[in-house]
Order: sequence, then structure tokens, then C-alpha cells
Amino acid sequence: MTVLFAYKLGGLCLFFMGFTALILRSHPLKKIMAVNVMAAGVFLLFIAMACHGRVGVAIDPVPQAMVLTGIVVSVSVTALALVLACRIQETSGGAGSSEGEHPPQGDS
Amino acid sequence: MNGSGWLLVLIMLSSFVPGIIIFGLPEDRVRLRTTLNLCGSLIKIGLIVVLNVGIYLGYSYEIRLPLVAGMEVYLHADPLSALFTTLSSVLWLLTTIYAVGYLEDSPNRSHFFGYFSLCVTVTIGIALAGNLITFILFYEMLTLSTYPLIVHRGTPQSLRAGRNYLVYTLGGGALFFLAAAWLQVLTGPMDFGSDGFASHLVVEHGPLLSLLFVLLIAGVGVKAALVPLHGWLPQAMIAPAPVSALLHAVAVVKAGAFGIVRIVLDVYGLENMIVLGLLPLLTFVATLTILWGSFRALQQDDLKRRLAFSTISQISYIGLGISLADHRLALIGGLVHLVHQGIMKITLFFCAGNLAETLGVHRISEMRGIARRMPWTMGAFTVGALGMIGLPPTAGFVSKWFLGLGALSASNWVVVAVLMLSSLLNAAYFLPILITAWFDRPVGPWPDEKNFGRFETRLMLLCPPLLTAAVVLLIGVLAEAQISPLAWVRFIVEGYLP
Amino acid sequence: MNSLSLTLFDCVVLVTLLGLAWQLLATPDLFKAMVLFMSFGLVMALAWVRLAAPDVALAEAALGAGLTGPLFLSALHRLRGTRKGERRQQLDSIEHRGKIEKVTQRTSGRIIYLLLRILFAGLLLTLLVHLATILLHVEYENPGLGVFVAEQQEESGVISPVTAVLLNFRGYDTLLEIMVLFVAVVAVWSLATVRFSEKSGQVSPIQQGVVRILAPLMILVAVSLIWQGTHLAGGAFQGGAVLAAAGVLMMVSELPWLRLIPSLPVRLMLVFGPLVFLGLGVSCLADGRFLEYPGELAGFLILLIELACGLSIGLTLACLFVGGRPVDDLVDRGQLEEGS
Amino acid sequence: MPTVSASFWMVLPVVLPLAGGLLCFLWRQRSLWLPLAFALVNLIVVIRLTRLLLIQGPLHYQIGGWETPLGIVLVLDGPALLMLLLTALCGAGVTCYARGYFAYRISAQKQPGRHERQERFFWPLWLMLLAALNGLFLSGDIFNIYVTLELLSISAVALAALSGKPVAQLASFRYLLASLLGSLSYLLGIFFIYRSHGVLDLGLLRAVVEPGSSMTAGLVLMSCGLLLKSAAFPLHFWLPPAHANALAPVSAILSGLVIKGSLYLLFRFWFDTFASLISPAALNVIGMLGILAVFWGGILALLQQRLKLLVAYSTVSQVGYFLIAFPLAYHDATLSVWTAFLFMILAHGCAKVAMFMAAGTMYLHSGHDRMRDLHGIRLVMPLTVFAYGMAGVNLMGLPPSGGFVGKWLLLTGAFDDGQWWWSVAIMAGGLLAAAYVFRVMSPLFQAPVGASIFDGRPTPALLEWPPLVLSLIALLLGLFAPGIMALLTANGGAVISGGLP
Repeated sequence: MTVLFAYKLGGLCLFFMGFTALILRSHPLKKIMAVNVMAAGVFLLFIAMACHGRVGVAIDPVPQAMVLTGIVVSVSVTALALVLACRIQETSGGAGSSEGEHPPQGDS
Repeated sequence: MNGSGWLLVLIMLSSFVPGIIIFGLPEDRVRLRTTLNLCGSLIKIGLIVVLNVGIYLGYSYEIRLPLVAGMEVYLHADPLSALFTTLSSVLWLLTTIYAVGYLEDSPNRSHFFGYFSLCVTVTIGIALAGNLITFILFYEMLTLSTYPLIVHRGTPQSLRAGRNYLVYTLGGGALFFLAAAWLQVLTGPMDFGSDGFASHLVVEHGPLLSLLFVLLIAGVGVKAALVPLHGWLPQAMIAPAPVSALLHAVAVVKAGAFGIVRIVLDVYGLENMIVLGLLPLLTFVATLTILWGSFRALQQDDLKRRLAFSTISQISYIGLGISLADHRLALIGGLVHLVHQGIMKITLFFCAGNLAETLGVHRISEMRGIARRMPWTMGAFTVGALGMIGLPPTAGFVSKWFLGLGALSASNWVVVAVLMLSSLLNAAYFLPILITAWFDRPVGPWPDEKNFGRFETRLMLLCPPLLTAAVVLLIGVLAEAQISPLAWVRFIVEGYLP
Repeated sequence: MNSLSLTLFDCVVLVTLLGLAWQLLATPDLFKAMVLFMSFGLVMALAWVRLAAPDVALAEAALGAGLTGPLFLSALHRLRGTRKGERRQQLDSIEHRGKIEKVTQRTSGRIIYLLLRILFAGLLLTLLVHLATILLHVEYENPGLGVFVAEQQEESGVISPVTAVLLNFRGYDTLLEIMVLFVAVVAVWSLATVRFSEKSGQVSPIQQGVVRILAPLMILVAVSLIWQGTHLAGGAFQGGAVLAAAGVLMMVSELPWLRLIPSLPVRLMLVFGPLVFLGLGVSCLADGRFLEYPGELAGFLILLIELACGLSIGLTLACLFVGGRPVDDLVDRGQLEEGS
Repeated sequence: MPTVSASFWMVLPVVLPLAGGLLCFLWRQRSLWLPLAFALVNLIVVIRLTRLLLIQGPLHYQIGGWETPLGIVLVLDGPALLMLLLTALCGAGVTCYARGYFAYRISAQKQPGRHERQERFFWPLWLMLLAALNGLFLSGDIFNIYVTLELLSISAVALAALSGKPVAQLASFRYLLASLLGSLSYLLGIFFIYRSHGVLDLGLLRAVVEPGSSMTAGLVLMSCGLLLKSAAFPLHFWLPPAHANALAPVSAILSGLVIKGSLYLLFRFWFDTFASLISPAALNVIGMLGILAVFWGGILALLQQRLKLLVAYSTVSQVGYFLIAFPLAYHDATLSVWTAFLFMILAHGCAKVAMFMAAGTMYLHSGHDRMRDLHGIRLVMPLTVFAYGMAGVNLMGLPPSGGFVGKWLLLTGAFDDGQWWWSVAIMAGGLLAAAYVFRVMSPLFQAPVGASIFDGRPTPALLEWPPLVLSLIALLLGLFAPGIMALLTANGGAVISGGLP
């Protein structure tokens, strides 16, 4: 029983570790990695719950389906975030360093 | 017996529909716009005559539109609202004629006349409101429709005046809205004309009701220009003459006074007011405003600002009359002053507009011997001014006379003294104008003289003041006649003090 | 494998997971972080296997580590420009340290900064402990929805419970999830300039040779994964991920026919999976509700959907990796000449 | 209890826009007819659903034919339908406006192909967002809501970044991270709730929920996620840059519709599904957040120089209004406060979409949105300025707008509970709204100095009429009240699908 609790505790720790990194780190790529670590933490919680007390015997497939959906969603969102980060770098050369509002050139 | 409620809606539509059409009209369609305006107002007056006859014969007109639980739009025509409706529709006709003449070649008149008729529709709405929520509905729409009129010229000063106007009116409107919501929670949804809420409430929520009364009066007082809240009125003089005439004589200020009457007589009811002891408070504010307005009017050299301050003090006569409402004569005096002040003040503003339009005269010091150049306008001005002072043949005398009698019957010596002092002050700031106009010799050319052929100014600018001056005299002389405002006010007062 | 060694295995997995995560987030060097991130994904897949969730393990390995890693690497490559030397540059740390110096010049600034961090850490720790104590409560006696799935398993037309939930019981979720993937690719195309795959010309012949052998194999594995999804671990997403890996491999080794592929077929393939899923769902409306597969056809329909979605997911993930748009209409061609 | 309906109309609001998005992407649609057709069909479907609701009352639709504990159920009741109506109406308006907007931009674009590209990708993303919104309002399953929220935020972020300017892409990057954080905390909330009762369906949850630490933790986490997504006060940092720098139709969609989704969910969770978990203290906290939001958003809106930033900050302030409705709903979570909340959402939705569209048209014409030198534009585009004014009246809560009715209900609700202090914040918010609306309107009334600086090109109808129509709808919402009331209490059915606790 305690093994599952250990996994859940590990999941929670991952979640909060990712959260702190997301807040403190300033580089966009680091932020995206932090989000992925948080997601991994939540998924760990879900799957540990799916075992319902007996390690190694998955009797509840619904959390697994949820985690599968979660993984696919987080991959697609990560891909979008990475392309956004690259575009910001290419067009303005100021990735992540928020030098405040650009004077609005041209239209918006 | 009840007449059809749709008459009320028709009355409101008769100025709303032309307004919407005029909004869409291109600038150059002058004749179509004028005809639309005039037949709109004529239809309205016809309908209102039907309404008055109906009410006199005892018909009741009402129409309800339920919105949400505890909130419904309710139009109801009782004698008091008929009085205010008649006053505003007649004066709207005259002001429209005057405005057509006044704004002969100025830009974007479609917008002006659109907002102009919107404004009167909303004033009629205020008059016909049957419960507090409908009153608020039209009361706040009045702010929205008068703001564009004030800033019509688009100059920086008019924009500042408009901003000032908004600060006061929206602030007052917010207070009023707050208090009305709280009151509705305490007393439950309640229509006008039921002599106020149940008396047991006064016992339970005495102090709270007094606070709400102060908030309500403050909310309405902004538009009725009670002293601490009158700042916006003199600044709104930047607006063109028909607007300041409409604002002072018909729409905004009168709506405020009408609001005070509704709150005291219909929302709270006379017995509750006496039990709560709120009438002396109203008397104090009214007297303070009368004296302060007259005193400030003395110091003004600009003609329209002096008239503005005189309006501030004259409107509080109505408040004074209402504050002595437990005495029949004072109530009659207050209510009838509602009509008389409107007619007299609009005459003065028309004349001021004529002087400004034809001779470019704005300041009283420039009015030396102006009567020689424009005798008819100054004649109407004189009648109006004498009415304001309260001399016998004019309508002003009638209302001051009743107010005096009411104060005497209430043996309230302070009010009697204030009435006499304010009449003296009125004379002090009106008579010098008449003297310089009639007896001084004009010195040098007029600032910006234009002549209009045979008559001293455009016919459209001359007839309205003459007409209203004649009405002032007519009402003064035929006060006791069957169809005079006084008779109608007596009919109203029977409803409240049987 | 008696229980002692299993618990030992669990401890090892948990410790490495947390250590990797800590190191991954703390290290200033981005390239090192990415390598750690990929290994974190693989260890996580190990954890899923340990917790008897084979489908998730496969997905984590294929998508989590197998695709997100290269995505990060290509982003890092593009972010830092192409020069090799820069890859080691601690971009992250310089910027970060710069900020801290500015604040902590004055001693008061440093104290406040420290206090803030302690407060923040304290807040998070209390939240963590609170949630952990909630977790400590004895498991609620509810067995979750597993019981219901077991009961209605045979009507779902597939043997593997996870696929039954994914594509039959909660098929609506999966439909929306595939739409999320589709929107991701549309978003990436809307942002990117026209560049399906640059011609860097540094592909060594060995790589091209290996690709020619490896790619068909990977496609075979992908199709088998999708096929076995109905009764064993696997399915559209895992198969699609392997397919995407094959696609990425081919694109990286710049096969000529791949670079000049016109946009219509690519768009057709991208839309094919979601459209088939949606179309089948709507066609079920004929005699039942949305996504209610008729009795015996359920298994076959699910397989059809898996195949169609697998293909689309493969191409979608490959497009997400490339980041560019295929060259197609005139306007794009015009842009290409300007090289914008 | 709501009837289990087999009519397919319930599924169409989600399926149709999805199909539309796919087809628009496939055919690289640039003409208006395909997206407009889907938007109008969506409107027709929602109107058909209204009649269905009025006849049969609240409906349940089991997707795939599976019963609730396992399958997903779509729920249609009064509030959900009103939100669908709002989305359909504003959606149709935005579709027409977007077409006019892009046509105008393409005819005046400097860089060839730029705006064609923007428009080409605008339509699929917008229709996907519409499908996500409809899915969110209809869904009756908390994990399904997570997936719709995810689809909603990814398409919203993509739309926000569409303008291509670096400042817009930086803003949308922050928006993406914020909404990701929100979704993850929502997912963590689902974990705690699923763990305690093994049930995902809202109806079953309402029946089984009882105060327990796991459930409360789950609700708190989910609420934090939703508060972050609806830019409640402390978590609003991402909204102004994202909404102000996006293309005009996009910022209209973001401010008017996307924010409403998570706010509506918050209200439904707190007062329908998990009503028995709610304590007055928690409600007062939300109310306090609301007050701070109203003042913070209002004051910052006053300080802005750019028109679109002003309108964005006014969104932050208006979100505060909705949060103030929470503490008022505690005692009598009956009809009045649901009505107040929904009125405010409907009125603010239409008004905000109209306001951003009008601001966009002014921006297009003048090439900038600095408020000081926009005067004189009134003569060039009177209808747009009028639409902006009407939308402003709605924000201020002045009669005859829907906002007025909403504010009135909030006030009477506050005084009914004896919590009169909320009313002060509500009134102050109204005055602040008046201040920043007239800050924009008064220069417009100023007479233009010298030659009019705006090029004589007449504004196309597609740019002027949608904002006007939507602001008039927002205005007349007050008068539609009886109709909306009938919807809320459809044939005796209680306000919410299963009936109130």
C-alpha cells in the first residue's frame, strides 16, 4: 500500500517542482520543460490511483485513458509553445526577456 | 374605467420616431427635418389634450411591461404627471421652432435634433413613470441624451462642461440607484400614487429610511441643482441657447424638481415624512439654495450665467413648497411654480439667445440701451423678469402668493422672511438689467450686429419669446380660470390632501 | 521477483525520477537539460510499466521522450542559430544571474529577495504537505469505474479495456483530443514561414542508407502497433508516434521527394483522421446516438478509426516537428523567393 | 428529473463547427460563404434547441448510448442554453465582421500575402474555438470539460498570435503558459475528486458530494485553474497584452466569449454541482477578489493611452463584477442571482464583442488607436461610434441596457442578504466604467481641427453593422428579460438540470 502512496507523493513533488521552476525560470524553453514535468507529476498521480491499492494490477482503465489523452494534449501544446518561442526569438530577438511593451509599429 | 394604456406609448413614440428618423437624415434635408419635428410635436400636444381630458373625467391610463422578478416598466398617467407632460410638450414645440431658427447654418444639426427629440421623449417618460424603477430608467437615460446636446459645439470648454455635467449627474444617478434598490428591498415593489409605504416600516427601519431619503434627495438634487450639487448648471451655459432653454425650463432641472415631488408625495407619503421628521431638512436645503442662488446671481456679469443662478434659486421654490406639503396652500404654490417657472425662464432664455444671435451681446454691461435696437425681445424679457420677481399681473406672483399664504398658515416665520428676502434679491439682480436696457443710451456699435430686414431678428427667433411672455401674463391674469394651471394643481392636490 | 526486490525497484525508479526532475530544472545549460528531460521521459515510462499501465508506458516512451525530446532539440537548435559552439553556452544562467545581480546590489534588496523566496517556498511546502495528508487518508472504498468497464466490456467490441474506454465508452473525449492535435498543427502552420525542410546538405551517405532500411521497418512497427491496439497495449496514438518518428527520420535526412511535396496531399492527410472519426460518429446517428457503434460492427469500426487516426496523428506529429509549411499556392511561392 | 433525449440536435452545436473547421482548413477557404454558413447553421441549431428546451425542459444526451457513470452526457438546461445563444449570436457577428476586416486589410496591405495567410488560418481556428465553447457549455462531465478547455485555450492562443507582431506573439506565449498552468491545476482537481468518489459526471457528483477534505481540495484546485483562465484579479496579468495586441476580431472573441466559458463553469460548479461544499468565507474571498478586480481594472483602464488596452483592462474590471455576484448567491441560490449573473454575462458578452469590433474599425481607419487624436472620426463613421457608445452604456449599467437589469438584480440581492457593502463596490465599478467610456467618447465629440485626417474611403458595411447590431442586442437585453426568464424556468423544470440542492 505504501508503495502506491510513495508514487503519489512523488507525483505531487514533481508537480510542485515544476510549478516553482515555471515561476522562477525566465528562459521560455525552461518554462515549457517545467510545464511538462508538472504534467508528468499529475499523470503519475492518476496512474498510481488507478491501481486502487494492489500494485501491478490495473483494474481501473479510465484514469489510463485520461492520462493518454493528457499526454497527447501536452505534446501538442508543447509543440505550439516551442514554435511560438522560436518565432519570438526570430522576429524580435528577445525571447523570454520581457523588455516591456514594444512601441506599436504598424498595425495590430 | 380605464382608457387604453397605448395612448401613453403613442405619446412617447410621437417624439421618439421622428428622432430616430432625423438621426438618419443627411445634413441638407432641412425642410424634411423641420416638418418632421413640428408635426411630431403637434401630434404629441393633440394626444396630451386627449389625455388631460380623459384624466379630468376620471379615466386611468396605465401600461405594464414586466422585466424580471420584482422589476417592471410601468407607465401610469395621474394628474401630476399630466401637468409635467403638458408643460414639457408645449415648451418642446416652442423650443423646436426657436432651435430651427437659431441653428440656421451650424454643422451636424441632424445629430442635434435627433438627441433633442430623444431628450423630450425621456422627459415625458420621467413624467409618466409609475414606479421608482421606471423613474430611474428614464432619469438616467436623460443624462445620456442631454450630454451630446451640451457638447454639441465641440469646443474644449463645452467638453469640459460636459465632463463636469457627467461627473455630477452620473454620481447622483449612482446614489439614487443604490437607494432605490435598497428601498425596494425594504418596502417591496411599490407603485406611485399609493401614498407611500406602509407605516409599520417607519417603526422598524426609521433611521435607515431617513438615510435612504437623504440619498434619494441627493440623487435627484443633482438635477434639481440643490446647492451643494449645483456646480454643473452654470458651466452648462456653454451650450447653444435652445439647449440651455430646454435644460433649464423643461427637461433636466424640472425633472429633478419633479423627482423631489414624487419622492416626498408618492414614495414616502406625507404621513411617513412627518413621522420621520424629514420635512424641516428639505425646507433647510431649499431655503439655503434659494438664498445662495440669488446671492451668486448678483455677482454675475454674463447674462446667461446670471439666469442660470436665478434658475437654481427659483427651482428651490418648488422644493420649499413641497417641504411645507402638509399645508395645502404651500403645496399648491410649489406645484404651480413648477409650471410658471418653466414658462418664465424659457422666455428669458429665448431673449438671451436672441441678443446673442443677432447682436453678439453676451454680457449685461454690453446691454446699454439695447431695448432701442430690439424692443420686442426686451419687452418679452421684461415680462419674464417681472414674473421672476413676482409682480402681480404675472404668473410668478400667483405662485409666490400661494407660497406666502402657505408659509403663513404654517406660521413658519423663517420661510416667510426667506420668501420676502428672495423677492428683494430677485429684484436686485433683474431690475438693473431692465434699467440699462430701457433707459441707458447705447454706446458704440454692437459687437457683431446682423440685421434681418423688417423685423429686429429672424421671425423664428422672435415669435417664441413673445408667445411665452403672453402666456405668462395670461396665466397671471386668468389664474382662477377653469383651465389654468392653478385649477389643475388644485385638482392634483385634492388627490394628496383630501 | 519477490516483493522485496520489487519495492527496491520502486525506490530506485522514484529516486531517479525526482533526481532527474530536480537536475533537469536546476541546470543552467539548456542542452544538458534536454538530455535529462529525455531520460526523465524514459524512466517515467518505466514507472508506468511498473504500475501496470502498458498503453501509457508506450505512449510516454513514444510521445513523451521519443518526440518531445527532438522537438526541444530542434527548437534549441533554431533558437541559438546554427553555430555548434553556442550549444554549450549557458544562455539561461547568464540572463538569470544578471537579473539577480541587479536586484541584490543593495543588501536590503538581497534580504527582501531572500525573504520572498523563503515565503514562496514555505507556501508551496505547506500546500504540498496538506495535499499529501489528504492522500494519506485510507483509500476510499470506491473501485473507480473499472467495475463498470468490466461489465460492459464485451459490448464495446474490443478486448483491451483502455482502448474500449478511449474509443467507445468515452470516444467523445478522444474525438476532441484529436481535434486539439489538429488545431496544434494549424497553429504551427499559421505561425511558421514557408519552409518544409531546409536543404542544409550536411546529410552523410551512411545516414541516408540507414534511413532507407529503417524507415520501412518503423512504418511496419507503427501499423502493427495500431493493429494490436484493439486487444493488447498500443493504439492510434502510440502507432502514430512511431510513424511520426519514421517521418521525422526521413525529413531529417532530406529525401528529395519529401521536400517538394505540395500542400494539398499533406492537408488531405491531416484532415483525414479527424474527418473519418467525425463522419463515423455522425453516421451512427442513423439509428442511435452520436458515436453509438451498432452492436457487432463496433470492433471493426473502432479498428477503422484507429487506422485513420493513426495515419493522421503520424503526419501531424511529423509536421509539428518540422515547424514549417509546405510550399503551395502562388502567394507562398512569392514569399519563398523573397526568402522571408 | 430531466428527460433523456435521443434527438440529435443536442450534438450538432459541437459537430458542425468541428466539421466546418476541418473543411475550411482543407479548402483554404477565403470567401465568406463557408464559415458564415456554419455560423448561421449554428445559430439555427441553437434556436431549435431553445424550442426543444421550452417544450421538454432540461435534456440529457448520452453520447455513445452509455449510461452516466461510464459514458459522457451532454446536458442542456436554462443557463447552458443562454450561453449557447450568446456564443451563436456573437459568433455570427464576429464571422461577418472578420470577413469585412480581412477584405479591408487585404485591399490595403503593404506586404503581399500577409493578410491572406492570416485570414486563411483564421477561419479554421475560429470555428474550432466555437466548437470548443459549445462543447464546454453542453458538457456534463468534468474530464470532458478539461478537454474542451484545452481545445479552447490552444485555439485562442493560436488566434492571439495570428497577427504576427512580436509583441502579440510574446503576449500569446504568456497567455499559453497561463492557460496551461490553469489546465494542470484543473486536472489535479479532477484527480482529487475522482479519487474520493470515482465519478466524473456532474449530475452524479451533485448527488454524491458531501463535505470532505479530498472533495474540497479538488474543488479549490479546479477553481484556481478556472480563475486563472478567466483572468480574475490577481491572475489577470496575461489578459491585457494578449487581448490588446491581437487582431480586432480575435480580441473581440477572446474578451467577449472565451473569458465567459471559464466564468460560467466557476458559477456552475460553485452553485450547482458542489453547492453543499461552499462556505460563506470562501464566497467572501471571491467577492473580495471581485472588488479588487473592479477597482484595479477600472483605474488602469483610465490610465491607458491606447484604445484597445483600455477595452482590455475594462474586461478585467467587468470580470470583477461577475465575481461579486458569488457572495450574493449564497443564501438564496434561487433564480434571482442566477438571472443576475446570466444577464451580466449576456450583456457584457455582446457589449464587449461590439466594443472591440468598433475599436477595431476605428483602428483600421486611422492606422493607430491613440485615443487623443481620434477626434473627428465621428463624422467619418457615425454608426461605429454610436455602436461603441451603446456598448459603453451597457458596461456602465445605465438603462435601458441588460447590464442595468443585471446590476439591479445584484443590488437587490445584496440588500436582501443584508450584505450591503457589496453594493458600494458595484456602484463604484459602474462609475469607473462611466469614466473610462466617456474618456474615449468625449474626444470623439470634439469638432475636428483642420482637415479631417482620415482618408475618405467609406467604411464597408461589414465593418459597421455587426458592432451596431450586437450593441443594440446588448441594449435591448433588458427588455427581453421575460423571454430569458421563461428559458431559465423551462416548463417548471428547476433552473439547473437536476434541480437545486
